[in-house]
Amino acid sequence: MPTTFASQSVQGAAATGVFSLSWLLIALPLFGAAVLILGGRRTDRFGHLLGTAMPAASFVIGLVQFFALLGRDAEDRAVSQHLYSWISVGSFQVDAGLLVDQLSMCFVLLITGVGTLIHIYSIGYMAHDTERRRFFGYLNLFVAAMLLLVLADSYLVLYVGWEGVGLASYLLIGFWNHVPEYAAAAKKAFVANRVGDFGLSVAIMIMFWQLGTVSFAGVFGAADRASEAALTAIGLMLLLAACGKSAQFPLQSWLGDAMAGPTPVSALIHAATMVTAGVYLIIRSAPVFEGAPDAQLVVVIVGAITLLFGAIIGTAKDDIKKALAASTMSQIGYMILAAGLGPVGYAFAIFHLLTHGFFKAGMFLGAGSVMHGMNDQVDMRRFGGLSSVMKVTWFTFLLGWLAIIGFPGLSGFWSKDKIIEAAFVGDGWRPWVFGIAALIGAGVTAFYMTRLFLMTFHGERRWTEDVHPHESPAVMTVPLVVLAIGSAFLGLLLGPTGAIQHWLEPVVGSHGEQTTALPVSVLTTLTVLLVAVGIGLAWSMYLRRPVPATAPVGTALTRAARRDLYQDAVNESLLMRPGQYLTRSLVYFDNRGVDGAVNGVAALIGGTSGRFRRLQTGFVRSYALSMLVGAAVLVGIMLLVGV
Amino acid sequence: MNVVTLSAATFQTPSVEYRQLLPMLIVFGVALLGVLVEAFMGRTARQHVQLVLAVGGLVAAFVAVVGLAGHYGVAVMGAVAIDGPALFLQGTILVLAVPAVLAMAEPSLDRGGVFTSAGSSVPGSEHERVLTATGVTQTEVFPLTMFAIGGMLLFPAANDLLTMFVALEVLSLPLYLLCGLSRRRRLLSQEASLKYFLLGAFSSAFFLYGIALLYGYAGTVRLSGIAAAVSNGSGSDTLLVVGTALLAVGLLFKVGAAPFHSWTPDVYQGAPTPVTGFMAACTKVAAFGALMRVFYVGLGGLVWEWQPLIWAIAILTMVVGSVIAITQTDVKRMLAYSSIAHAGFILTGMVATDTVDARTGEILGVSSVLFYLLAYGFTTIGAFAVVTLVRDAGGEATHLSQWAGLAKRSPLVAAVFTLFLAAFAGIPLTSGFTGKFAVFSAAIAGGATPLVIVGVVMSAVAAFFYFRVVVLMFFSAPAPDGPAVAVPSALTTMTIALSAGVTVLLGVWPTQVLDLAAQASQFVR
Amino acid sequence: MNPMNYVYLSALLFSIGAAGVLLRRNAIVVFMSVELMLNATNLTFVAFARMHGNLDGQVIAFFVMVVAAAEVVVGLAIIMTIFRARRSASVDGANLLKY
Amino acid sequence: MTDFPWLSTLAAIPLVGSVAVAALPKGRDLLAKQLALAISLVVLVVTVLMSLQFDPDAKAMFQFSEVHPWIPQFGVSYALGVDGIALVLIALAAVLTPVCILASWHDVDDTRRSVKGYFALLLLLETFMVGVFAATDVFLFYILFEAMLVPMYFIIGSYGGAQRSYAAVKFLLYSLFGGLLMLAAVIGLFVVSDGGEKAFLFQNMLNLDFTPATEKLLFVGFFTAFAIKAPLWPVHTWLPDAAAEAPPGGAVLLVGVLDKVGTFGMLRFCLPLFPDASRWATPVVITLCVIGVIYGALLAIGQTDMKRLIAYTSISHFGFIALGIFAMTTQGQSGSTLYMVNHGFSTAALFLIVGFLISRRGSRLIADYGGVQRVAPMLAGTFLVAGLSSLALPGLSTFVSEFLVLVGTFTRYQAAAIIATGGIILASIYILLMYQRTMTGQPTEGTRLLRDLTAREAWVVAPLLAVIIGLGFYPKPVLDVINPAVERTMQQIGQTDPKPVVPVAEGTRK
Amino acid sequence: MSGTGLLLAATDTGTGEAVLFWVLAPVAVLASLGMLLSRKAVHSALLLALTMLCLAGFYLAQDAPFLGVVQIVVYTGAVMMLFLFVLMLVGVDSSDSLVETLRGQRVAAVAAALGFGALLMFAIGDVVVDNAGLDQANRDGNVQGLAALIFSRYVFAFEVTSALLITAALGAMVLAHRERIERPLSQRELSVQRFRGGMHPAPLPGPGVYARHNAVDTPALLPDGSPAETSVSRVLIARGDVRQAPGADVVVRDASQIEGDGDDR
Repeated sequence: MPTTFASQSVQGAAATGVFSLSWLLIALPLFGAAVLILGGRRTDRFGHLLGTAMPAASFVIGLVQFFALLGRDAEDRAVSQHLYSWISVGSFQVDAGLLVDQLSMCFVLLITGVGTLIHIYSIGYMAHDTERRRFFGYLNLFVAAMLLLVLADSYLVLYVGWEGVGLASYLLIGFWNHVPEYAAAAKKAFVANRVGDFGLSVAIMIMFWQLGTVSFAGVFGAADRASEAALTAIGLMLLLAACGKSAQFPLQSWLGDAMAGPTPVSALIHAATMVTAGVYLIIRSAPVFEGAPDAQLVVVIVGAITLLFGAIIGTAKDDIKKALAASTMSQIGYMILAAGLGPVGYAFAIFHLLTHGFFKAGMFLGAGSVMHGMNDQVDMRRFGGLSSVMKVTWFTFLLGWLAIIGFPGLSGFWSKDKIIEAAFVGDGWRPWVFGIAALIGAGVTAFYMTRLFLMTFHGERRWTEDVHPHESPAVMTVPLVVLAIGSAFLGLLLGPTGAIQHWLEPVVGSHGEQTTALPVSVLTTLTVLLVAVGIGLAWSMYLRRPVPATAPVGTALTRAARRDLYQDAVNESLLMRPGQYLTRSLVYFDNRGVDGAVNGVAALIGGTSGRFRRLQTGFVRSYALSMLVGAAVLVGIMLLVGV
Repeated sequence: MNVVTLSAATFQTPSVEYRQLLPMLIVFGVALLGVLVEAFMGRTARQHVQLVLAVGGLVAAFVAVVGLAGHYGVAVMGAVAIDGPALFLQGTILVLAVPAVLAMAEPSLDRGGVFTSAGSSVPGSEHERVLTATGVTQTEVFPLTMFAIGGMLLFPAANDLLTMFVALEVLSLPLYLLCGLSRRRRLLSQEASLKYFLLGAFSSAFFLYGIALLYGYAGTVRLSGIAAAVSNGSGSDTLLVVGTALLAVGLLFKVGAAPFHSWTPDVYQGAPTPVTGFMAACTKVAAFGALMRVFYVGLGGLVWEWQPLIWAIAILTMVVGSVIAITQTDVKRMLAYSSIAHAGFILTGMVATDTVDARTGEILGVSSVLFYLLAYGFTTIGAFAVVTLVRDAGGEATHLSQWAGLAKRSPLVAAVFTLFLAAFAGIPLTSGFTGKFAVFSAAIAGGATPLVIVGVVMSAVAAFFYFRVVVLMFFSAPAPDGPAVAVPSALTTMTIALSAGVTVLLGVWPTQVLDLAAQASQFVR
Repeated sequence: MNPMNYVYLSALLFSIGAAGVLLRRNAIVVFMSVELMLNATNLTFVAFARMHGNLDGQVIAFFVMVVAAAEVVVGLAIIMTIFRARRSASVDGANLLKY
Repeated sequence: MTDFPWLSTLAAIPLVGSVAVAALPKGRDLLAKQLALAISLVVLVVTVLMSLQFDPDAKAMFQFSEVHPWIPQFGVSYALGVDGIALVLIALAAVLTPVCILASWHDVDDTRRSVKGYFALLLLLETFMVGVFAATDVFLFYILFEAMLVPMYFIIGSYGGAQRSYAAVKFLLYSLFGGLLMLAAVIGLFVVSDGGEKAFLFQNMLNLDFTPATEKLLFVGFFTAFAIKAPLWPVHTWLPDAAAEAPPGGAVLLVGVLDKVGTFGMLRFCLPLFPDASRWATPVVITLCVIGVIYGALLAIGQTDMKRLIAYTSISHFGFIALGIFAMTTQGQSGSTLYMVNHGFSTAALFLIVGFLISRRGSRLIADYGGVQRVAPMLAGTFLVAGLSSLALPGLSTFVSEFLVLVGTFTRYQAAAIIATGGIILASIYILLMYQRTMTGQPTEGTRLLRDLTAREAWVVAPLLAVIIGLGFYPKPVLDVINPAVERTMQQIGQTDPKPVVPVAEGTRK
Repeated sequence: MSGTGLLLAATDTGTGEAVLFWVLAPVAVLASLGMLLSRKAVHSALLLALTMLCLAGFYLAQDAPFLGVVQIVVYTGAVMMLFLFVLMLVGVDSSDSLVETLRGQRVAAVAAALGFGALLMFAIGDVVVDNAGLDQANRDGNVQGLAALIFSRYVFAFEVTSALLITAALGAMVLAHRERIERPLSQRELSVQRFRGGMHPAPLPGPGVYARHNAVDTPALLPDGSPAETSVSRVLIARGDVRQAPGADVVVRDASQIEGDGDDR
């Protein structure tokens, strides 16, 4: 694979000026979280405002920094801030340090920008919850952790953010943990994430073992000297981490359940930001993956599988949030796929990540708005015809829908199309397999998103008796509008202009003109055609025919998709059941085996004692006998030894 | 052949080094005085006079022992060896005897004292009842005890086997009698006496036969003579080894080592508790002294032959004592088995025969055993004294179930008993630990590591039953009609306090005593 | 005749005495068996004394007799008390203390 | 002030206090509690003062050294002194004792046992804890190691739950058995040593000439004792019983500090005294540790009793600690030392909070709880933080140590480290499963009226959580104290860290 | 260790001594076996005395005249008489049943004794002795020779023996002497007691009264025809030598049935 990968200089210049405030990016939301969580009921009154102000302030700082970066040369845009020495033991030196560069800046803006919008939205969405303050506390915690994740200048600091977002996700999914299923979902998410974290841990350990360092600068600087086997191992472990965090196959099962959290959470964490951390990790680790083509191949395979997997699940879900979650999984599959392709895909992965952040967040918030109006119902078979009563929601959702299916001109079109193109780059079997997978994914995406859109906003009204849908208040709709604008135009702004590629080039490297297996124009046409087919199919199935209130039995595939392609069943039979069995048998073993052995020894001694005790019969003659025998034995021993 | 011919013409008046014999002479003298007191004093005053006499005699004898420090040598025509171990052990016996005698004289726990009002009365008879009502007691126990102590003083100092045999009998006979003189549970007491006597006589016979064979081997019973014969290699080996074995039977019987231990539990349980304490402490000291003297001085040249024997006996003794004690239900019986186990531990120290500490010249095995005996003696006397305090209507409540929740009734007694048990178990900061450390380190230095490992494992087993008692006392709910803890007179109090004090002192600050034991570790040969 | 025959005889008597202790139930007979053992020992002493040509053995035998006499007194006294309390001199009867 | 006997003072204050508390007249329970708390706070203050005088980079191996002859015949001295490792552990004990005293304020009120006795025992325990970490004489260490058993035995046996006497005896016998094996080894060490009146001084025990067989035997003796104390698999079964039956304060000191003596002993005594034997045993030990990590975690998942669950998590964590020690890298050993401290705090928090919960509901069974978060959010929240610290969430103190252990192990034993890392997944399961079952869902019949944390309880938990979070983000002060000591240990055992496979260019290490 | 003794070829003793040995030794062995096996304690005692007499003979034969005499005087004369005396006091009725009650005891005891004896024999069989003879030692007379030893080399043991003897005396006193603590009853009081007691103010019935036999072992018959248990000697009852009175239904089997308080004698 021809690359002109620039040995990136992530060891940025020391932070000065506005960049010396980088720590504030994290500290502000962290402060918010601390105040809101520790402050208790006293902060109820202003909690939501403080909670919103903090990410907003971070956003402002981020913006200022962004423009400051723009003012620099492309090569000088990486800025490091060393905070303090965190862990220092022997040669294991890890500093708490931040790295602001083009890549992290993308994320900073996405996180704080979209994050702020979602905070604002939540003010309205959570208005009636007595625990709103706590909710904002958790959200702020999330923002802080996420910012730490993307701003870290070493893998270990990244790891802190990495698990921090996992914690926030856990807390927010389980925000309504008085519902046992929600609590279970939260735990499931955390545990699945931990499996991924295992990978990240091991990856960091391999780095230290092989390279003696865990900082980005150190690792990337030494990567070209490391053996391919080591890099492959690191890469695969990083991929495992990404799979956990980004709900990629085979660790995808938690994402659907994670919809138990309040909808803004789904929008922020499980659509826009946290779940894309895996993509960030892989792209950030580009130098590692560049040295490990096998690992890259696996990344692509995982991406391809997941994008189809998610898409197929999405076609059968009736729960609007779960359908969106499946879609998220699928879209991230695209990004991972792109990230696995190497420099040819990096920029587009990030590009898609950004656009997806907008339109998917928008759609989630839209779904939240719908639920808000529909008494928190999520079954799309009970929706229908909402376009007339919730105009703003409908319109913003429309833009999101068009964006995700890749309607020409809208954001998704630019980003996804590029990924499909990139997937077709290369020689041999790969472009065909991965390119076609990406293409099919686009078609299926169009189908299920159209299905979702139509079932929700069009067709006859299938509402239950007690609902009286209404538009949401402005505090909720304004963020919707802003996100919709982003969904519409962000792609146009960044894609055709090549801005995103240029911006990221110093970090992820550049690639020359690549030849795709099929001409680009053919690919674009094919994509649009497939999308049209998908739309048409959905239109014919869900708008022309009435939607039954209960789901029909469906084909085997439908049923499988409805059950998430049996991922839970597989997990259950492969991991949970054996795990439970193992645990139970170990408990038994510990009681009877280990402890039993100890107690057995005690019982044996006791039994021996009891038996020997009986030898003391109380009869003098028995005693005399034992003495005589003893004397005889003594004499015998002495004769044996002495003569 | 060292044929000694002493014709009447050449007979010379034997030299009698009275100063060297002074401790024994004092004790025997006091015993005789005690007999006279029995004969001529009125019944009422006897108890007090006897006590004062006995304690005074013991103290005087102890002073005499202290005065002898450093004056080593053989006395009375070589019959008695006054050397470090002998003096240390004599001193040990004397200081142990004081609290033991005090406990025997305890008047207030049982009306009339510890001992029966008349040994000759039939248990359960009218005669006994009448006598008991008068509150008299058999004060002959004091001279008897003094005779026993006299025998004990001679036993480890005896330099020929005949003297040793006589000493053995002198210490044994009074003990046989004392065992049978309990005030309560007289049937048990008499049974203990009978068993002790019959088995003791039986073992004496072995001991004596051993002497006979050694005499046959060496032509003399003087330890130095035997040692010389052994080193010359003259005489029949089989006579020597069999004689050694049989001699060992008699001595091991007295120390209560398996398989010659079977009398111990029965006798310890049946005997009056203060006598049990006295026996367990002082007899053991004397017997180990004699054992060491015979084996080190007389049979030192035979060490490779008898060492395996001691190994085997030590292991067997530790195992039997520790293991069987686990299932005991009577506290005195449990302590008896514990004393068997301790005999095993001490034997472990004996294995380190000739490991001489290069720095101090001390013989590790000897000095560790000396220390252990002192430490163990005090703990034992104290523990048995505590046993006398726990009483119900039938006298001492020795069944373990009756000890449940004792800490509730009397935290102090429970705490003190726990201290003694901890010392038995070898918990640090008690004398038991220092002792164990001493013998085990001597044994390892002597190359007996496996023996130490057995010892360590058996200590763990032993800890189980010691702490079972602690659990009972502290953690169990007391039985509603359980025994009370009687308040003793100053005598028993002093016994317990002294024992506890020494137990702690030897655990925390054993330096001086260790020094003393180290200095006293060389036998006169 | 080999003077060792005395020693053989004494070993035999000693063993018979030991067997007596083990086999007889009457405490007095048990005690008599012990006495037999002591006598056997004495025979050994005397025999060895002659073989060695010194009188120590005879002196010891003499002491043994003295000791035995004292022991007999004490022993019989103890047996008497037992008998009076239990109306039996059987050693098997005295087994309240056990296990 | 350098000659001031800091350590003796530190040990003496609680000892005197213990006697004073025990000597109070009956019925003055409140006074006993206040006195005990005051004394433990004085100890804390003295500890802080002493720590301020501590110079991490000093040349001498031990600081605040006191050496007085004690039993010269056995080469035993009364010798105290601390290096960084010991200092942090003493500090741990000094912090946890007042916390436990405060936490146990009402724990023993309704038992029929003496209240003042409990607090006197806690103070006595503190004396031994300080002493055992400060002892620089192997014999003195052994003695205190054993003596520690006694107060703990009574704390469990007298003030524990329904099965207390079984648990106490089990605890004692296990420990005693290990202790006796160690005694055999201590004796052996003495015999092998050069002798002299200070034969047992740690410095004099270094670099003894052993035959390999002797060294292995002695190592096994010491190690077994420490493994039981720690406890490592498979000699762990006393811990769940003891910890579950002990009163919460006792359980905290047991698991939080006492058990650390085991791992401390491995680091301080096993490795430096027997370097060759340690290397010889490493494969076995590492295997045991890894098994322990996974085994403890799996067992924790299967528990139905909260305190037993926490005990099993500790078994898993002790596996980590020992793993780091025997990895013989600076990261591993520093990590383990830090882990000892962190685990102390996090387990303390868990035990105490669970104790608060149990004191309200009267049951240790997980099944008896549910929905606590709704009625007692503070209790649930603090419980969660403590739990997260137990599962080593980054940002909390345990993470730093656990990661150091793993990374330190990885550079030598990759497979072991990877399997042990699997423990972090299981950790998330056992903690969150317990949280889910007790704190989430709808409040049950028994938990509906549960009170939230009282002010006293909040004061107990707050410092623990503060330390947990503080050390998570800024472990440097502790690490700076530990590192020189660990480096010295590495020298003593003649080990150097493995070099990275790919050498790092100069200047890019950070 | 050297395997052989230093003492060389055994010197034969005189023929007379050999004859004496071979006559007395079987007697001694048989007598001691008899002691072991006889059912009655008294027989055992007498047989033991016989053994001791044999030993005395051996002593005399081995140049130990003093011991031989002491053996007869002290052992046979005093010790054994003491045994018999005590037997008379307590043990007339103590004829052992020879049925072994302890399981395995007999077999084990015989085996152990045989084994032990065999080991001893083996050990002694190895010995090669020089019969030095006591001629020189006894040159000034056996008694003088012994005395010289006793009062020089063994003088301390000798002195200590006195403690032993005192102990023995004291012990016998303690256990056997019954101190009278109450005032002796006067003649009058005794009479009153005797009649108040309600039991046999008159002498006990003689044996054989109203029976067909008047032998001492036949109980008298009371007027109602039942046997009068008190009419025969307790000793006979104890020995089981009591005949059944003709026509009587009750057989007296056990001494304890009639004895009340037997510890006064």
